[in-house]
Amino acid sequence: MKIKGETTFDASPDRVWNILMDPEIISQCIPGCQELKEVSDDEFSARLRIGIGAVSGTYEGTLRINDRVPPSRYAMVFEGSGRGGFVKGSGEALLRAENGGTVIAYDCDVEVGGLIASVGQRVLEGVSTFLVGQMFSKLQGFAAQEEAA
Amino acid sequence: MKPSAFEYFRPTSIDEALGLLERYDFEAKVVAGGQSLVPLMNFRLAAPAYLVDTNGISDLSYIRRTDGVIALGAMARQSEIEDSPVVAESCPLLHEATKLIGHRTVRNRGTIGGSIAHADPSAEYPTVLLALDGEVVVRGPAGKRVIPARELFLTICTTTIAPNELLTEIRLPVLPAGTGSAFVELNRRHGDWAIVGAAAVLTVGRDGACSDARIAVAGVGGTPIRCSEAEDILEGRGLDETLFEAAAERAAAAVDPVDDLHATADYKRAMVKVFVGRALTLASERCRRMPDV
Amino acid sequence: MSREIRVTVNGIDHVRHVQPRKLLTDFLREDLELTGTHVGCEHGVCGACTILLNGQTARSCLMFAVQADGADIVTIEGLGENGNLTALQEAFWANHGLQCGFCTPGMLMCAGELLRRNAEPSDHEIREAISGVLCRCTGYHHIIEAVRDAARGQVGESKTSVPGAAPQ
Amino acid sequence: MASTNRWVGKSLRRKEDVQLLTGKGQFADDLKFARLTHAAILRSPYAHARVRSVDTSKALELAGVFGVLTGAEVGRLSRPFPTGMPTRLPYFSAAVDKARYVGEPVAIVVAENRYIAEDACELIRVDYEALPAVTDAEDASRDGAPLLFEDLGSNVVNQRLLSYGDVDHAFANADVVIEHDFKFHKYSSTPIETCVAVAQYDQATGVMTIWSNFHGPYSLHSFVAKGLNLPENRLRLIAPTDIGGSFGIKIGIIPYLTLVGLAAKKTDQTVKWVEDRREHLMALNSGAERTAYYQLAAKRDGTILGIKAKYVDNNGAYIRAPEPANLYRTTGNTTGPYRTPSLQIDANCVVTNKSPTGPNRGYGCQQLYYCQERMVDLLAEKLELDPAELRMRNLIQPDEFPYHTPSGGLYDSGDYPAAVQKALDMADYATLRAHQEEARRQGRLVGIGVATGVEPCVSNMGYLNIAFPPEQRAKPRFHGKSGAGEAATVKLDPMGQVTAILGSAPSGQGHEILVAQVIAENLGVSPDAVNVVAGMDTFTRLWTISSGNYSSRFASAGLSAFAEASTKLREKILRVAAHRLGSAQDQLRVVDGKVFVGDADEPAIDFRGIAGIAHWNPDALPDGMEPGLQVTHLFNYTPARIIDEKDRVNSSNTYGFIAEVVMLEVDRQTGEIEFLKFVSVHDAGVIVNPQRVEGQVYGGLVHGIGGAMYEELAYDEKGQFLAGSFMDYLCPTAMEIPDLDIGHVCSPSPFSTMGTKGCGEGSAMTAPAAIANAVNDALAPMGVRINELPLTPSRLWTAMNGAGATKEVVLAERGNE
Repeated sequence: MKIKGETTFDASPDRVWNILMDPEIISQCIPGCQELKEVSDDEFSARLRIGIGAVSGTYEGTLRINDRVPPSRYAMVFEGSGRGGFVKGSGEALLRAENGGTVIAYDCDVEVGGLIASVGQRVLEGVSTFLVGQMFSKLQGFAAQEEAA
Repeated sequence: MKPSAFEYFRPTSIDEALGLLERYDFEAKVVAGGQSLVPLMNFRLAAPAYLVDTNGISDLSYIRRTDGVIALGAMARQSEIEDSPVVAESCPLLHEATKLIGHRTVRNRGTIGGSIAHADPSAEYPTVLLALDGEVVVRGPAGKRVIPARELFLTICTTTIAPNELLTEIRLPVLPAGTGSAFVELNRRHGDWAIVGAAAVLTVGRDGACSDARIAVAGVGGTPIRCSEAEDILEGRGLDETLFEAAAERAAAAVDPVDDLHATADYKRAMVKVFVGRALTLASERCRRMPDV
Repeated sequence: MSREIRVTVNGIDHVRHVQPRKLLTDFLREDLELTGTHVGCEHGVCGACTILLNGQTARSCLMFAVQADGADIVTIEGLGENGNLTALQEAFWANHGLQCGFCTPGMLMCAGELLRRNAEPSDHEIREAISGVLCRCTGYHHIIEAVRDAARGQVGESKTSVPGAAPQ
Repeated sequence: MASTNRWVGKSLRRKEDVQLLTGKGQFADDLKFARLTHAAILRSPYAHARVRSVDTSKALELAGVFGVLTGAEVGRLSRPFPTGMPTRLPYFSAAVDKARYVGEPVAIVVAENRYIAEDACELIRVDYEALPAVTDAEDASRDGAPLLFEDLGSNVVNQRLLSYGDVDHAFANADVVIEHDFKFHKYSSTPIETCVAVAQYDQATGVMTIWSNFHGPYSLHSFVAKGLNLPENRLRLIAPTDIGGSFGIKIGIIPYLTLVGLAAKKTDQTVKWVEDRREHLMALNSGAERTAYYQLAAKRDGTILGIKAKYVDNNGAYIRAPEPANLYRTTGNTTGPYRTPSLQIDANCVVTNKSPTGPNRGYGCQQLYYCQERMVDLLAEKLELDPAELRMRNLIQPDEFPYHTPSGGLYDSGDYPAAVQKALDMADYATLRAHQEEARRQGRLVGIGVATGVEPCVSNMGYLNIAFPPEQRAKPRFHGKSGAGEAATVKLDPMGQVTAILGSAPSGQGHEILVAQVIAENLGVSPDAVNVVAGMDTFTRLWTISSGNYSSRFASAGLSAFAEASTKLREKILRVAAHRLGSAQDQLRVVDGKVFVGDADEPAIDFRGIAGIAHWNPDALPDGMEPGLQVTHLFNYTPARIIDEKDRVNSSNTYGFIAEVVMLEVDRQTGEIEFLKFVSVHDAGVIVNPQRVEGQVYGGLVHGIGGAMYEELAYDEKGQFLAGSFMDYLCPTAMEIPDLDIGHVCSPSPFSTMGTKGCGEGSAMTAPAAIANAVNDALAPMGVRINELPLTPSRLWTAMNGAGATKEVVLAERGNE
């Protein structure tokens, strides 16, 4: 499954970059994130509780940030698993200044495996899009705060 | 495929149910007809620790018409709605949509409240609620509140009803004379979730012009979608096929469906046009057949 | 923690203790040893587990046994009277309305409900009434014929007659 | 004996039905056992992954858990299953070191009940190392593709180039050669009863008993024994009287018989495993996907001269017996009903990270006829001939039977032109074409499809050897195979009652009533008086290596065995009676279990009296006659010969025929298909019970419609399985099926005892072809063709709107001069 899109922030690329690289903020923006621990400079371990309607599950996994080029691009690799199966993927985020703000173009290749994939395909893409949207809208909130501060 | 263990409660009153929901919050789930929740539990996609069964609450299964509104208790069974002369007469859209839900056996257990609270974007009832600008009544720790349809659905299977709230009633307006409605849907197999569903409600005034148009579609987003721009094309105009086509086209342009196993996004978008068009044609035929006010 | 439930099944009252998560299907099949109700999908699509719950068809895989507390249930074992087949069962027999017999409980329940609601169903209505039950053997034709015959009270000898029989 | 048929040919009601209609059937999950425990299987969520470790400690701590068996233990306790081809694959009943498809068993838990067993599965921690997966057979065939079995160096695990007749000559001398490629998708039969296995190991005797709805072929008994590491005479397989459908798919249960057996042995419990629907869809069995490249050479008048085809079969992660037979089961009937003199097949069996394949109603034939019948239509289009007329020109003629096909098939009997003509007449073909023309003038997309197929019945085990090249088969240590036997036991019990014992493990086809009819006919008793014992027990029944319920063999092989057995029993009954009465045997008549001498009105003796002599008083028998009245007949077909050095083999024994005419309309707006006419004509030889045949025809047809339009075991490109529920794997309901007009012609088989043939697979083989032809005909005015299945509304709409369609390539078109 491809998760691909663009989202705009009312903040400079430097600020957006700092937000994206701040585990404290990220942990508050990832939907259902219960814990995000920095294992090393580039690697984080996470526990997420994701719930959509009656369907919910706890996922544990890791996120690795690669190829950081501040404030314009980074790549990531993530994987996690839980009762509903596993999620595994990699992607890239590109930041560019535009109209005084920042546009993030993201492009992830995600594999959702196991139970959810086999019985939930009808809603999988919609749910993913929703979760990503939710995360960005929280991040945008932080960016606005920072800008105001 | 057996569900995880849970603790089971069968409250006999709304207050008792609310007490349980307050106590267990996110860990609790309400089961009404169980036709969507129990499959999820059997697959272990859903594993609530506490199950609050509202089938023991006796005063939630009414169907009443009062003051231009049909009020349905959340536990009104779909088969009761299907068989209800009140619904057939006062809300033909609900009647027509009901017959498209699954199969009779599913409708015997399934409830209108369960379907709306479950908020499957392909389901009929959320689409009807949105098309008719209905509202739902929920009870919670702070008492009763009324949520208009447009503020109810957030995304797939997610509504603005809080975990400690209970949906108790669905209210649908009785539409004026001169109104025709239609619910049509496309599925690969009878009784399945709609690939695309379309509800249309048209009211024609004495002057022959459309005084009110409502269009909602199912299956092409995270929630049912109201097609306001398409409605604008129709309102205040004399209805004809050309106009319907323009409205249907506008509806299709406004949705952003995704690919799934059964249909591509492009196909779904095209089918929004086809089925909105069909719903409009059918609805307008029906409103013309209605006797003059 | 198990709970006590009281159910009437095929006219017999039972009091049993069940775990809340026990599906009604499993309760009927295991606790009451009524194995005529079949399990085909456990997610409410195939219809093989259909029973009558307080007079209406219901999928017993989509209910927990605890939810049936106080209910009056009829399973396929309870359909006939005094050991006789019902007209519908007779019609299934005469019309070859079953092959492996696994979907048959669901078919009988749904077709029976149709005939109680509609004494003279059209073929379309018959198809619709049984469309919530999947059958992989019969291709449905003989089932539709059986329901049609039962509705018309025309249950008799097998009617099929095609050439090709035994030029020995 | 009675000279006219009193019972054969009549639509008698089934003996099976009253039990089933009253909920008293005995299916595998209904059997009762003392102290039963329940298993759940933990399965790989990865399409391809190394299993680094499996930690079962938390699961074992859970109250109510008796034990866990992991894949690694399976590797130690078991031996790999035999593979019916030169390449050996390490196939075990669970993932030993690598998981190769989503749903492959990784561990099995035994617990007090299924609920707890599933709880325990959630507590097992498996450390997987995900590996790149490959799902497409052609991708998997390419260099550099991820390898499922590194040691083999390739995912193409069996490959044969089969040539029959002078195909080069045919193509060199053709007026026209057309080329087209096709994709046939992965789907199943999904019987409503899933698989069930109950295993019990007796430490004292070393006997493993497994009750299951496995219905044969019982040649696979030896596979299970090998998997269990047991001598075959310590493995007892028992099937209950009722099996809730299979259509071939349940043959895929064999690894589970092993896995559950090993779990029972390890935990020393009686262990039951009931496959759930998700497991069934994800991991049991399916028909093979096929990508096919076809070339067809013909004369300008439409005479087909030769076919060259390349099959690339996607057999999933392991080659599970009887695979790779999807490639080879059809060998004898590859040319279908046509007089095609030459043929070349490049057959490729490829492993990928999908679930393993196996027999699925029609086994190999739906893939074959879908491609071939599309080619015939494309040829008709090319030559501007009517597709029905083109078929008529190429059909084998009635005076050519028994007919030898170039690939070794020996078609027993048939009148193909009569059957096709009957289908055309029933459909009123000329009128349909006129209606179509009228509809097209109105801008409607109406199409007519014709398809024919030869229906192979009763597989000859000899075809299994095609997987081996001739030079390997010629080696002295090579064990060739042949035969298509079946066993039947008929007894006159001590008080004169008749009992018949099946070896065919029926799954709903009505074997009991058919056997009763045949025995009633031969013995002169009422079918009601015959007790037919269904089910199977490999310890106590007499069975042949090919016994079982598959390849449409019962009406042909099974009834032949019973006809022979009951004839032998009649002989003995009459000999005893003649001896007792002092009459000549040919003076005796039997009516309703009573023996009459000459024209006498009063019986001279009845079966009870005869049984009294044979069982209770053998001293009164003719000299040298064995006591008792029990006959077991082992029937075999003489044409079930071993493969020859030129790869020719008569892959089946009796061959039925199907002709179908379909008219349908495609909704231009939505791509939905509406059937306007569906005619299906069958030649199943002599029909013992017409209603049973009709039931098979309807069932096969709806399965064919399911395959053509609805059913697909879909995967994503990473190998994730997407159709794990009946919400996404769409079986047609009563609302989706057309009205069907069925017709019959009867060409008695000279090889079966009563002239019967099989009819169990039937339209499942041809309906996809007929529907695809009709859809393509409907879309022809738009210049659109579709070479993929299933024909979903979305796919048709996409094709009509400019993508997803293909054009055939005309390779060569030469003048005659």
